[in-house]
Amino acid sequence: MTDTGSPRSSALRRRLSQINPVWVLLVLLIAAIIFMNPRFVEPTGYMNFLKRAAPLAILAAGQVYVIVSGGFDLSVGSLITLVVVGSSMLTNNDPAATYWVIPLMLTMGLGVGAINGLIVCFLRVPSLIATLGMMITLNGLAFLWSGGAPRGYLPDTFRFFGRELIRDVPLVRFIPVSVLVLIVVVGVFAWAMHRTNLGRHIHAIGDNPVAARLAGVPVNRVRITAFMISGLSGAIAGILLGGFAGVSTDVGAGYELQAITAAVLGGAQLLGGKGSVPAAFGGALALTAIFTLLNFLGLPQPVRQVVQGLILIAAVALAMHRRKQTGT
Amino acid sequence: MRHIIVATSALAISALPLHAQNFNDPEEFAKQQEQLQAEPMGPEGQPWLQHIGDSMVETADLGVEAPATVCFSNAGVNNPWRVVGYTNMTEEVANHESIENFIHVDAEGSDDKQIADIDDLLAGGDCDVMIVSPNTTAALTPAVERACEAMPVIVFDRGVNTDCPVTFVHPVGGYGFGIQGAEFIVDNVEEGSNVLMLRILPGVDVLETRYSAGRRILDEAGMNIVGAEFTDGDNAKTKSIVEDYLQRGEIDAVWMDAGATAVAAIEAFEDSGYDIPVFVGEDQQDFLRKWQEEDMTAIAPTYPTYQWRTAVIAAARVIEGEAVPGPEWVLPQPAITQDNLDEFVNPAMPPLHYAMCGCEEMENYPEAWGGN
Amino acid sequence: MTAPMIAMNGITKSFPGVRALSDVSFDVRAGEVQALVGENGAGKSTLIKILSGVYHADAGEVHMNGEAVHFAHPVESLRAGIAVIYQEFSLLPERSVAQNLFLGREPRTRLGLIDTSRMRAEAREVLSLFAAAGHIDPDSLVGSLNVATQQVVEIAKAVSTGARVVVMDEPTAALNETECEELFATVDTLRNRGVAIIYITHRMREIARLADRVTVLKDGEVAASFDTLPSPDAIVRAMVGRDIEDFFAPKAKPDEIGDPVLTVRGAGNDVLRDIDLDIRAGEIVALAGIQGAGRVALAMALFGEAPFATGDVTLAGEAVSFRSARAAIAGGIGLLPGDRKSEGLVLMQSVRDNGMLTSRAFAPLWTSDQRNDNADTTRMDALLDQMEIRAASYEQDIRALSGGNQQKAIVARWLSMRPKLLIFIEPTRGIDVNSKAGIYHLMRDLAREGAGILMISSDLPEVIGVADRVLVMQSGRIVAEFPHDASEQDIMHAATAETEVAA
Amino acid sequence: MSIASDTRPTRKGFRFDRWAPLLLLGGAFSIYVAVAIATGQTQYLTFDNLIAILGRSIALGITAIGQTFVILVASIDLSVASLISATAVLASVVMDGSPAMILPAVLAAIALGGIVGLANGLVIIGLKVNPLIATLGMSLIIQGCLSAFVSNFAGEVPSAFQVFAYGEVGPFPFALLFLAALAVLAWGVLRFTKFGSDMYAVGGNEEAARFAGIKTGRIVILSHIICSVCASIAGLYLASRLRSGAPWIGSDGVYDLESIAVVVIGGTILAGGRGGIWGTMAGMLIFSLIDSVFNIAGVDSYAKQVLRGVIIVAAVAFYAINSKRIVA
Repeated sequence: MTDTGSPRSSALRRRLSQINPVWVLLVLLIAAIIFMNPRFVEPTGYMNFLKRAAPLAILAAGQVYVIVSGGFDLSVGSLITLVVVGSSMLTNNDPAATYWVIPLMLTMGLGVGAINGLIVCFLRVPSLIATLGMMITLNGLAFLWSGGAPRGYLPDTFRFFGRELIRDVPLVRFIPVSVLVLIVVVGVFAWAMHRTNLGRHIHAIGDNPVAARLAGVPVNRVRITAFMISGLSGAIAGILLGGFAGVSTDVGAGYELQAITAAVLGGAQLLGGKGSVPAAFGGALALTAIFTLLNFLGLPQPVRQVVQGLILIAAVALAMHRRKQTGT
Repeated sequence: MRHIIVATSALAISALPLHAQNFNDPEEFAKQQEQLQAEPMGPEGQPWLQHIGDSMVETADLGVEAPATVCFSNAGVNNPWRVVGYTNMTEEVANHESIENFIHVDAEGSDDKQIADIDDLLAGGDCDVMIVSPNTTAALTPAVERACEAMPVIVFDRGVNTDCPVTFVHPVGGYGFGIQGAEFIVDNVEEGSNVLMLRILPGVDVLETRYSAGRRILDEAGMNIVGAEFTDGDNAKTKSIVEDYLQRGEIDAVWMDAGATAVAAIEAFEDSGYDIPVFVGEDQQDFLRKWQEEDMTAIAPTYPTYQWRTAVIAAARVIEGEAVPGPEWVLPQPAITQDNLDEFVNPAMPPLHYAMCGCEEMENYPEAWGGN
Repeated sequence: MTAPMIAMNGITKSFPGVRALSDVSFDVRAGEVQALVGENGAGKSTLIKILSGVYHADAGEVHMNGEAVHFAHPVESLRAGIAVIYQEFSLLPERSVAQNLFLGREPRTRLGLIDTSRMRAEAREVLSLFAAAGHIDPDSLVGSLNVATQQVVEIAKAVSTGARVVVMDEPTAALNETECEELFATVDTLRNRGVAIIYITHRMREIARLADRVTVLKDGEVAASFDTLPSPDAIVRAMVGRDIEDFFAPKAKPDEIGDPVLTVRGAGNDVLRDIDLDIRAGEIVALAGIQGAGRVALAMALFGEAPFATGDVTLAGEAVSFRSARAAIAGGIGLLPGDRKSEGLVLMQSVRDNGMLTSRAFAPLWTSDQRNDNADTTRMDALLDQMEIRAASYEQDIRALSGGNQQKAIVARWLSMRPKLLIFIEPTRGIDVNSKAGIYHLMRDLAREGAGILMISSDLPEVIGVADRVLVMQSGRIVAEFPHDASEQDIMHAATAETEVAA
Repeated sequence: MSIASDTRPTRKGFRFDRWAPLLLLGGAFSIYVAVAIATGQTQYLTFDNLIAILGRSIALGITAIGQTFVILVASIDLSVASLISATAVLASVVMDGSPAMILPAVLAAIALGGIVGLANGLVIIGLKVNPLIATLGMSLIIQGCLSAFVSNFAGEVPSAFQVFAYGEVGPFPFALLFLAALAVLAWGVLRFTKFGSDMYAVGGNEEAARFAGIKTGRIVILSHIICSVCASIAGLYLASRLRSGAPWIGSDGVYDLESIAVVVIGGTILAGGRGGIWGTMAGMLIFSLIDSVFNIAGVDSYAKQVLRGVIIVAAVAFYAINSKRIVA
């Protein structure tokens, strides 16, 4: 091979270089999983995978909003805990309660996001610290509310979204409800991020907040909205996780960093200005695929941590390298 | 692809433990096996007052006078087991007029903080007796030693590496827990059956001993152990792990080193369309209810929360100058079986309530424990 | 004749896809000011970066005092005595003047620790060389000084390194007329001390005032080199290949000027006092004045960023009181900020997104970004075409564009809003000569379409060339008004004269 | 020139942010005294008790000193908690009860800190990876490697080494004096050395620092090495205090997030270039006082968490609320 490729091959190369590497990574990981476990191609295999990835993917899609707007949201993990614990307190195994508890929890997610946004916008506390404080506070609130351990069961109506399947679907045999939720949420979030004025403004305020303000962008409203969307994603993820796995006290812990990791794997730029919801979704699937693969390989937890750390650093280093090469 | 596998396996091999601690002590195993069978001394039906073995410690000469201040350095109330236990404790305190003041400091799961807490209590707490529930055995030993120099100390749950406390309150122990569950599996499935072992975390002594005892019995009985996985006590992860195993083959029995995620594991069978196999859980209400509803073949070994009551009782006896079982107060460690399941299931109690609490007769039951 | 202090011979430098410099030769002698002029992109910055060791030439040599030198890093050139003063200040606002002056080369005690007392004394000594800096306290934080004083500190920093060559890259960009005079005096001081000065500028007046020799770069080559001071026309011809005649757009004809768009009566706040102001449809009004006279404060007050506390403002016949930029925009005011990169552009977004930013800001958040009441993508693309913005695609990130094209995209942003009043702050700062003319004509076109335009500029020829009317501010007040044919002297006088203190 | 201009000039105006940490500390101390008096527990106001409070957070203080260095250069270090665990385990395994091995163990621990800091710095500078991601990845790698080898307390610290944590000099614990000495040393480095001055320059304006001939990459790397070495000293202290090292002691103490919170409460800004050691020490004391107030007042541990979250946000808002800077 020589360096002087034909024009067609160089055009192809350029198009290839525009593909977000997260998709390449995801395809490789899925191929490896199928190689290790051929039954992954059956609906039970990949639907279980998607079901498992759903909460993280939704969180990552919400986190992208905050990251592109220039901040971080560390409070979503604790928010999940609060949603699960709070729902169990409020429903207490009463199936009818679901119909007001779920809207209430979604509202609570929006409310927590709004408070995060207000603290950042008006008290001028950097979001890293503001949402760290919120993380500690929400965790404490979850314990305070429940007295240390959740005091109710989650009724099956509540758990429907995280646990049930829709059977007899052509082609795929069955679809978990959570996968439907995932598709709808990611779809709506992607639309709002990449096809609406809101999405453009989130990019703008993460890119240059002063210029955005002087151009008339309602910076505070947009920033608060970004945090509210992240809070909403936390509440939805909490409802799915509570549905999938039932009540426990430490559900949600660590999800905030995984969500940031997934968004970064998808190429979101920390400190704002660039990022994509579909790519964050890809990042979340890739992260889940890594965990699944390591699980199939039977590797102990410590090795998983090491691999996760290495991939995280490598992904960002690669992104920086590409950015430098393309000169942008 | 092959490179990746080779590289990762190399990583895995290089990750073999450097220092395997001795959590497989045949002597201790035998001792606990014996204690499980032993007839406890003390009032029947009140296991928190009973003790295995008859050695006693006199406390009249410790110089504490009623009424007195009891200080409690708590490792934390960061899981439902400790929440139930701590409720037992505060309710028990109300039963003792000799305890005038009860000061509680919470280390929130940090060794460093617990050491600082004990130092704070020694410096300014005006304590007469101290109860310590150590976060870890080794780390808290020096702090407890210093406390011993100042006042009588009672330790419970995890121990310390010193015999200076008046007594160390604990149930039979981890080997006992492991034995009860594994023997139940051996009795209920055929030789060579597939057993999945689910564990919470590596390295925690009480959990490691449960596993080593369980493993020993299952191995000796010729069971096929398909895997031993860590779940981090995370429901979602537990469910995922069990689902993955079910994709690969059948499972005849599940052994768990703690019951917190038992219901999630059961749901994995349900949701994947399998029958629920023989199960080892723990005495949490959600598991007991599921067991009753689904008519499962199951057992719930316990690590009873009533030991939190016993610690207060021991402190009160020290104040009153009565003898206490010591230097170790070994409490009985009953398991919940099909025979007595109905006694312990109580739909009024919260899902994560530990049924073996010995608290049913207490004054504020069930409200104080979150029941209704 | 002694060897030049710096001689650069046959310098060639290429970047991927671009030849930035080809065979450029250039020299400067001790005790002279060599002006380096050229449009943006002509290669001035690249040449300086090669001199200071930021870049390495592909071919050619640099001689210093007759000896060949190779600087691998800016530090090496600094050690050799070449100090570069960049447009963006390289001062640390949170550190003291002394700490800034000796940044990276602090005097040490025998123990290797920083000798703070010596540092303070030496700082005072260096500052006393400059008439404008005698009063600066070496312990005060740089962030608490005004921009002009910071500029002096910046130059003092270069001098204190014992530099024998000082490169100044558009040093007057942020300065007003009086401050410029102070700077020129400072440059004279340097020249008299035998320092070789390379002075990069766009402004003919500065060349006339300061330069001993002039070198003009165009498209990476030396277009002309003058050993004596040439006429401004000669320089412009060398730079752009055409005459200065059609540089400015024609002034408004009387019938083009309509009713008042903006009326301000007795307005004031912390900074501004007794502001009376009228701007009519179709006219361009320039605000002149020295730095700190309140010109930007007036713009920000009109734009709602730092609102008036007292007085009445009428916009197109309606009484208004804007408390935020957003409210002002909604009311029909637009503003092009003075610092494009930090206040105007969202650099990582596309050219089209930058153009549509404001129209989208006034559409509902949850509606499509493709069209709104004020703009849609097709019309925006047409507008960008019409303004002759040079970009590979309007999807391209705007940061890759030249300053002039970036500025046009911001103008497009406001065009789609059809503002009644448009405020331009330093509209041509850092923009090359060709693009400047384009911006001036755009401003005139806007006025003809019925907008009132307020321009703030520190470039007096620009003020006189563009404005139909000139207002002069001093100490937060408007102190004088001139018709379009005012002279630079009149304006300078009004801007700096002592005013009577109001009783 | 008048005489007045020759005398030492006074700084014009009251620099609020310089005094804010002291104000906060004073506030925290007043609350402590008020609570002790209000609850009638004046025994908590003795000298012994104040010393006990000062000694509460030695490990946090040592870590926070290191964290101050990296935050001043506009970086951040999330790997300190894992590193603390790793060095504590390493030291206690190397010593294994033998006094002769103290020196090698201490050197090994500090060397490990140095290597980790160097690696962090190289990844951040060389690969241009965002420091948050780089050190988060590093944290996962360290924790993974560590848990692969040990899962419980490992090794033993000889009693001679326990002097570090338990020894006393007159009425003062040795560790407290050590912390004070370390703080003075750090202050001296920041105030009187070229390195310290360069750090402020790099954090304040990286480009200006580079053009002033400062090797900015080297400064950032060196700051990371200092941070990691401080963390390894904190690990040694904990090994001495706990008599052994375990792989969870760092993460249980939440030293990563708490050290950042302490630094920020102490008035060092996350954007870099402003702040100092004494603010950090004030921040550490504020944390200790808050803990003690909670203990004296018998605040329920869940409410404690809620309050702690609120206090972190409120303290940072105390500085930030008047700033004009837009944060995200």
